[in-house]
Amino acid sequence: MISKTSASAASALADIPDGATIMIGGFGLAGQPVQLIDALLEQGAANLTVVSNNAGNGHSGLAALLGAKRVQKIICSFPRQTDSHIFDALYRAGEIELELVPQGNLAERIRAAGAGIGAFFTPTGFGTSLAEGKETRTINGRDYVLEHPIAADFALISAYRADRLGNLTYRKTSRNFGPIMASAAATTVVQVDRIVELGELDPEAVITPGIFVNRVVETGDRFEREEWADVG
Amino acid sequence: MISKTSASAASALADIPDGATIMIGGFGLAGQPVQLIDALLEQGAANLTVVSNNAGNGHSGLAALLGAKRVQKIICSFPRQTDSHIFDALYRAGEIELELVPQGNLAERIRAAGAGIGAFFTPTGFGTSLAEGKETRTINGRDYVLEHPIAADFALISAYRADRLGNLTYRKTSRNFGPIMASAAATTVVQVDRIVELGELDPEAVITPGIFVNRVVETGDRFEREEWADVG
Amino acid sequence: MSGNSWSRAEIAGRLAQDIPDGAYMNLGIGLPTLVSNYLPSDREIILHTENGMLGMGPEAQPGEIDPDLINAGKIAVTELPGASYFHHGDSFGMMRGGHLDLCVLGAFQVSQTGDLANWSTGAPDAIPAVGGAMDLAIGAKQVYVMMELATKGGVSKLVDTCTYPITGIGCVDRLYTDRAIFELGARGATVTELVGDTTLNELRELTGLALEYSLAQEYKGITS
Amino acid sequence: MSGNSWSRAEIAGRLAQDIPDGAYMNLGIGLPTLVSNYLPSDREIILHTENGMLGMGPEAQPGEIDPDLINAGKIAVTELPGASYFHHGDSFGMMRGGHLDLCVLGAFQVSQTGDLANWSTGAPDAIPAVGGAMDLAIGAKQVYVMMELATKGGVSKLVDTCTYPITGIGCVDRLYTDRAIFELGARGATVTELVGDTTLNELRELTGLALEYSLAQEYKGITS
Repeated sequence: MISKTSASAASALADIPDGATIMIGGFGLAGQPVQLIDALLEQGAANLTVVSNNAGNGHSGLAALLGAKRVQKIICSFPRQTDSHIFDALYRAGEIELELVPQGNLAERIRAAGAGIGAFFTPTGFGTSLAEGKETRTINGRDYVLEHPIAADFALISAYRADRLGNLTYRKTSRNFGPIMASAAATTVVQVDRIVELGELDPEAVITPGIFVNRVVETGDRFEREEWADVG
Repeated sequence: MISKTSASAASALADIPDGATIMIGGFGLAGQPVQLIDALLEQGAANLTVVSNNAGNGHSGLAALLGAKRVQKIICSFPRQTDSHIFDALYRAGEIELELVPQGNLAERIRAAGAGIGAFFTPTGFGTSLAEGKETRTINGRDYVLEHPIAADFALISAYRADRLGNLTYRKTSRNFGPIMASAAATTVVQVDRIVELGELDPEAVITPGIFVNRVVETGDRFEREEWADVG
Repeated sequence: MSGNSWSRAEIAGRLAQDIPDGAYMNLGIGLPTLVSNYLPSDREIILHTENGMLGMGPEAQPGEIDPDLINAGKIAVTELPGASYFHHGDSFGMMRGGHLDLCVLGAFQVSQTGDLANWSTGAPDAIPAVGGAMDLAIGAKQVYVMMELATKGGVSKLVDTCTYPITGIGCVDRLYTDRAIFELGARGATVTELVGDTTLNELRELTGLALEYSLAQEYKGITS
Repeated sequence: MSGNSWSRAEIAGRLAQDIPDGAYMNLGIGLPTLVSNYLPSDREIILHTENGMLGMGPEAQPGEIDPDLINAGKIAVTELPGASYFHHGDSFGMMRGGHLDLCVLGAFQVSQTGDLANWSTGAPDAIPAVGGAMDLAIGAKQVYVMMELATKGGVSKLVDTCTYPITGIGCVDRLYTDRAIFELGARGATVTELVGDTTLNELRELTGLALEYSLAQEYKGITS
């Protein structure tokens, strides 16, 4: 019987090697796999390349991973935030490499890796400094830049419900990068509030089919966490 | 107040001109927008280019449209079926143009049109006669063919439920080409069993957001049709 | 309005009048968010947020804050009936594919042919960040920019050629400012509305552009 | 088994033994569908159908036929607990992206380096149709072909170079036939199992290939 359940975040991440490329889901705090990031910090893998929309907030989560000097390169769209102090300092000191990618190109490059597309022409960024040196082409009168897939060794994402096959549902805008990152990594690890019985998820409403998921860690009901006090 | 409801299939298709490119959803009979195809036949537009996975079964629906000589070109993956007599005869007589596209490239080209991708490199078909004359490229050791988007003037699709904003859900494998075709046409017309009140569709389970839908025609409960006698 | 200029709220209010009923719209973070306060109550306008939602409602009030329900500025928002959620791949496909009727953005500079500069000041010590700016710039049937026409130092932000790093080429259709409304295009900028007692000559002097006045073109975003 | 060859059912049964527990698998229409009758009961194998479903169950029986629930061969099927549905874009992305562990296909011809010909006989008067054949050929970590080794006229379908129009280059990993099982690859075909009293020399004579025998390589499809 297939069971993708891992006993703990630690055991789910035990085999991440130094130098791995790791996608981390989330847009700001929504959908950020906080427990998995904490476990990755604990686990100790270094020289990581991280693919994530942002570059960490405050001093916890991804920011803490950066602060511990585990990340040599980050591929993201929006590192600068009001509380991205740790990234800002590393970047100014030249201690972290940044590949800045427009958000939609980031999403499409991740999607392309998951869908077996070798490269694609996108209009986003054409004529800007972020497209410098990239191949361009005019197709039917519109100008495009050629962009290549971004794949990862591991994806760490957060979802709402899972079953033992790894089928996933999400909640509201915390869905964000989860489904495409799950498709683009050799090994996808998911934290979910609750693992439900097979058959409880509506097959019409499964957002990430289990084929994209390797390991699921149950991390408990989000509504019981402090920051959720407001949700009815 | 936005309402995308059309009073009838006839009124929803009234403005389709001769020479239009029309996507028609469905895989075999599942998801085929039968009432819309019948209305298109009635409407009379000619010299159409049709984009659809198959080229009609038996003597009704798409086959009838072909039989009435309304279609000058069809872009599809699998025209030959045990009961594709009408297409077969037209093709042998040289009275219909065929662009044969591997099914996954057909789907991805439709998706590309909807997602604003100018062209993409796909591994499917490389080295085969269906890729003859097309640009190729080796990327990271794998061989790819460059394929371009397929857009349409109209998409005719079938879904299960809609609300007045055109949000759609589907049912089982009848989902097939619906969501991508809805995204790739200037005007998308949908037949659904029932139009429900705003708020009745779960926002997490909407498959086609209303932004992709222009007109919705209510065609009645599929379970009451003869061919559905078997469904409990 | 004080004499010959609008407040930011007045720019937002004026722009809101030009949003047609039934429009699918994205409001960029910052200044454009103001527009949501002035949507005409007799029109149904559907808001898109690029982090994966259509049917976004107003900002969440205390008691309705849900950490899973935020907008692109990472502010807690609400959900309206008829909303839907989707992932980032689909959300940016929706934008890139030209399905949004309208996008409203802020800017550092806009050129008279519609080039937009709003993602980077080009300062060498700045932490770079682009987010969805370049996708929004090309990702709607119509792109409107709202900004003050001049910097605090009195330098025009509507220019012949952008000096800041650009976000997109020829992508801005209309420019709403505190002094005037402009239509932009391959043939340059045209003034379509003057604020208060602002004159064409004042605008010519400020911008250094050979501006003319013309009635606004009919809105061409929404199709049936 | 009769003497030195397997029936189609026996080929399917033998192939089914090589499908590991937990595999995500697509069975091509026609002959490969037989494999679903022989899946080992102690393994959980998840079937994909390219028209948009994972977790496909057995063919529907009278009383459970649902016109909305069909497989790629347009035959009514059933849904197992844990199933999911998706559109054609996502379904073929799943295949093209290499997420399926295994795909089983039929063939007109297979070359010793794994070229596949199964979509067209090249006959000038034939109605062409390709469907998902070319996507399936490149769309799994492992591609297995099952077929009779020779045509009814006694001509080998395992060949040095395909003469029929090809479906994909170098895409077949294993070939299950009524006479033997082969591994295919850049260095040619290797016999890994002989059926009944079939000899290597018989196979060499039939195929015209310099075949050797070797133990099968370990299955490399499933990763944790």
